[in-house]
Amino acid sequence: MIEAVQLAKRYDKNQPYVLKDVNFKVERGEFVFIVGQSGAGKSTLLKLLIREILPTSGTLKIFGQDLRLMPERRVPYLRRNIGMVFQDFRLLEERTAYENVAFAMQVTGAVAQEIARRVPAVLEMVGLGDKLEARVCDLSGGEQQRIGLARAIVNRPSLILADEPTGNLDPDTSMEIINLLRNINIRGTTVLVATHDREIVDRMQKRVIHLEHGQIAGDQKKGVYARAF
Amino acid sequence: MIEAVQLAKRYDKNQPYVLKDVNFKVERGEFVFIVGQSGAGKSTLLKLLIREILPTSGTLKIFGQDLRLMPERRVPYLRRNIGMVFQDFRLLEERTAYENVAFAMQVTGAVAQEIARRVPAVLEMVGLGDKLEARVCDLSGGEQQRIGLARAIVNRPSLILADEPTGNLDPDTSMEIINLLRNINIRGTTVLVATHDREIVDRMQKRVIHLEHGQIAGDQKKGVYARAF
Amino acid sequence: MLFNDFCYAWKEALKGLYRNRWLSLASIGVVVVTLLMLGLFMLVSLNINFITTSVKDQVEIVVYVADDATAAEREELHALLSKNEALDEVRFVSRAEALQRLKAQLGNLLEGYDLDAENPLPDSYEIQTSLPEAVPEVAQELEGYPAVESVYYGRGVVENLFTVTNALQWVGLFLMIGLAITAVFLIAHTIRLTVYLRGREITIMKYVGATNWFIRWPFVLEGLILGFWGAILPLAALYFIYGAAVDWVVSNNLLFLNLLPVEGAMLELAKYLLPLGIGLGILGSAFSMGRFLRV
Amino acid sequence: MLFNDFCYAWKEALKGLYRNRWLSLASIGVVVVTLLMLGLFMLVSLNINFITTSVKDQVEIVVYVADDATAAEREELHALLSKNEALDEVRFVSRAEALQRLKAQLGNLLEGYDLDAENPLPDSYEIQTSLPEAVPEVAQELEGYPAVESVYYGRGVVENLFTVTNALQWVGLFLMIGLAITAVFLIAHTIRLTVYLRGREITIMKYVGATNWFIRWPFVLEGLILGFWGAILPLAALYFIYGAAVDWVVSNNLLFLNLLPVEGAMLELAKYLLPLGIGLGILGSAFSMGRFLRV
Ligand SMILES: Nc1ncnc2c1ncn2[C@@H]1O[C@H](COP(=O)(O)OP(=O)(O)OP(=O)(O)O)[C@@H](O)[C@H]1O
Ligand SMILES: Nc1ncnc2c1ncn2[C@@H]1O[C@H](COP(=O)(O)OP(=O)(O)OP(=O)(O)O)[C@@H](O)[C@H]1O
Ligand SMILES: [Mg+2]
Ligand SMILES: [Mg+2]
Repeated sequence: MIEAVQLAKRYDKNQPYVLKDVNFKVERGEFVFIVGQSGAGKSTLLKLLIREILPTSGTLKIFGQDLRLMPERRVPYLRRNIGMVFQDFRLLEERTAYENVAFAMQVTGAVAQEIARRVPAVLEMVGLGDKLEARVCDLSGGEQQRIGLARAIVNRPSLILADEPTGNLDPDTSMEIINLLRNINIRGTTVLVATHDREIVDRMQKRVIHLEHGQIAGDQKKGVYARAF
Repeated sequence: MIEAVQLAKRYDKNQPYVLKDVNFKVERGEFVFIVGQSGAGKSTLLKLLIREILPTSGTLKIFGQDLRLMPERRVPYLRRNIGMVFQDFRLLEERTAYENVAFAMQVTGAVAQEIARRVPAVLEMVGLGDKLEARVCDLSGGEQQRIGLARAIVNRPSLILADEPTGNLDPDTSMEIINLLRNINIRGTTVLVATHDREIVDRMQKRVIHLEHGQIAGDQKKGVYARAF
Repeated sequence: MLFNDFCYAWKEALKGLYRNRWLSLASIGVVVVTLLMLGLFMLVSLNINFITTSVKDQVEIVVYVADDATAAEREELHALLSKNEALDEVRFVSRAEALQRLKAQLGNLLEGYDLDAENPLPDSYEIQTSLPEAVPEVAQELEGYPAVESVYYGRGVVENLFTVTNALQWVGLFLMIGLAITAVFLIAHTIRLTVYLRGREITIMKYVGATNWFIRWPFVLEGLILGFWGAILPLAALYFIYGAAVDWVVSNNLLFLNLLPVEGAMLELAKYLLPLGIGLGILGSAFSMGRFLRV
Repeated sequence: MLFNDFCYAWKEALKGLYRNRWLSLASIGVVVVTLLMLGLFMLVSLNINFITTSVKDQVEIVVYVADDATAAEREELHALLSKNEALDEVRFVSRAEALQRLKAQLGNLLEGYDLDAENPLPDSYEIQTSLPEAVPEVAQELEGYPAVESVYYGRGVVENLFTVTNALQWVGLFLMIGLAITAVFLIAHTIRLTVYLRGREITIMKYVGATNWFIRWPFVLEGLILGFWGAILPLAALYFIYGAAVDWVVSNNLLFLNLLPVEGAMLELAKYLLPLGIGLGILGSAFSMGRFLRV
């Protein structure tokens, strides 16, 4: 599903590498946590996976395709197969929760009925069944984050990337969200979660990739949030 | 320092109250956590305190002044006495970390030397000593959050409001940041932190105000992050 | 594009215009005022061209026949003038007719003089030409004929007239091109700013997996609507303004101001303004988005 | 404002212009092209006024003295004409002088006639007036005098001329006001959009405790710089364009096109364009921020 070989990234020639010598593989159906200090390169790794940015060197394959060789016009189709929760949410501020989630379906050419059926259901799942018509800018931080999650899962993508999806959620809601992701994962979807939430990582007992200063410092099968050394 | 009496807030006539019957008092030099589910009204309470929004009813006094009676032109001077870390950061995206923090000093009319001395020191304190000249939009989520914190403390305000200041930080960095706030608090600054971070709240053993659906559901002197009932 | 997507794009375009309604109105405003100015100027310019052409058409050559010319020479001159294709209308004015005219002009001043007895005036030809620019040349040629005493065509004045009308036409063309470029710049810039204000939105759509054209279509349609109204409104305004101007000229009997007919002029304007407005609306929207789509 | 804050505001303004340099250039571009158009139009309008005024000044009244008027009546007419303040220049043309002129005009056509013996022409006065509009009235008044045979002033043509020149001046004024409003709208809208693009920034500054004026000053100074350059550049361009036009008129001996002198015209323009550009830059910036400052 995902394969990184000697992956490296720096944003600028004059700056140090943000990711370096990154090698890992994620199989279909896995559930992986990516942890690491602030600035370790977690978001950079996820941005590489949706081809928001390009690797500086090394190869990164996803769905069997090399991202560096992927032509510009294929990128939208790649992104439709990936549901991403962004650390900074990236919602259409002036539109409603419903519109934001519906938009992700519209781009795939889904029919109106299907959209009208699924969007409320998904928003209900993340606990926003009563906020369908609220504009994003009128919602609380945690509510916005959950719209981002709803948008990521609404198309039933085969890969979900979640960057800090519980950063603005209380522990109970966080657990609900993670269980939601776990349930989706059980039905076959691959899930990568970049997180700082020690409680969740420790409870879930899933694979944990630990990034330290842009390098992989640990990759445990049933890991916990702790230094790998 | 802060006194809320029957404080209530709703954003719109047609919508339910977001805060209701809120009564509490915070004395000079206290350290208070505000916890509660996503959407409970924590951010709304903090926004009321910097007069981003006005109460619908009830009184809210800060530094002895009633916020509903405060004239428009006094608001900037109120805000200079409050250091606020926003949940959505609110940084000047196109400017550097240095410029963002320096701006908060410039508005108070600080002299250039003082700015040049204090800004790097404060950024060093939050662990961004090497990112002074990086533009905000080129920084990681956690780094941005720490710039927001640096900006909040640089003027040595008598009140610090922090909305989810560790949401994008790993547990170690989070502890450092909270200890930083604790140290500032020890020197006499009042600190209010809205947070979801159970670990931090439990460790700190400070006063915890628990909001539930806009109402105070608990107010413990040496509290923990748990339901108060 | 599928029908489904087509409906979606139209709905989004209308929603977009409504969501940013003040901005939309202001953008239409910009297009309206720029095209109104361009249109006004085009009208003035078209009419100046038209008037100067008709003024030039009134340039006349008068050929005075020498008193001592033989009948044969006169015949030759007549034949030459009649078959010269550059000359539109050749009218013979006998000395008797000329005397009548002089009397009419001078009125009773000549009363009591019996000029008829020994008429001092020569025969002449009054010539209208379809090529007013050729007048000086034709005049010079005619002066060479033996039957010709002298040729009169307002030497100097005519040359000045041509210099001025040519200059007017060139300046008009130059200004029109300048104004058109200005209009293009102003409209394109406004539409670009309007799109920039929504840059974040565009970028986010791209991150969710929208193709460039899926994002572009609603903007292009918005641009089309903006451009369409931005062109129609000034056309309507110009129709009334120009109609009023023509009425005013007629009602004041200023018929020497020979204005273009309203319908023809408006069609001519529409031919330029509509494509300009709509084209700029569409292209402006489509191309301003480039930098936001590249993510 | 303290000196410290003043320096800060200027530094911020320059930084702001540089940070958004493409936007700044485009905004200057908008101001330049709108003021260039307005300026061009003002130049044309000023000159049309000037030319029509000088054309009108050339309107002349000719008063023909009745042959049978008594010496007393003639005296009276002369006195009246001389002391009428509306009449600028009154010149007596004796019948002898008039005959000389006629001969010169008709040339050799009158050869052989001894008109001197019995001159058919009357005495006359040629009158220039400083109030061309009053000509028809003055003429009517003069016709009432016993010594006056008839009054000639190009009846009809003069009235038409006045209708047209008045209309030109009114249309010019109307268009100028329209164009000025357009310029104000275009410039203000562009500056507003430029400010809107930075709306988030402004709001954030407010949340950090900046006063409205602390935020406004740099924007106001940016607006001042934009407006200043946006007015200076078209003035410079117009100086060259108009200079070239005047040179062209002179070099083509089209002296009947009596254009305003370059320096005077440019000063007149600068008097309007500079305050307009700078004023709009400043006010546009200052007021566009309103909605972002209200937080
Ligand atoms: N656009 C960019 N240009 C330059 N440097 C960048 C850019 N984005 C990120 N960086 C730098 O790269 C490093 C890694 O950033 P990244 O966002 O991947 O961190 P992260 O692990 O997600 O951190 P956090 O937990 O704080 O979100 C940081 O030091 C950051 O300053
Ligand atoms: N501007 C607004 N207009 C209307 N409703 C709003 C607005 N801002 C917030 N709300 C609503 O008020 C409620 C409380 O919001 P608030 O931001 O205070 O929650 P919070 O406790 O900070 O939640 P979180 O932990 O998710 O940040 C939410 O249900 C939210 O939808
Ligand atoms: Mg990150
Ligand atoms: Mg909140």
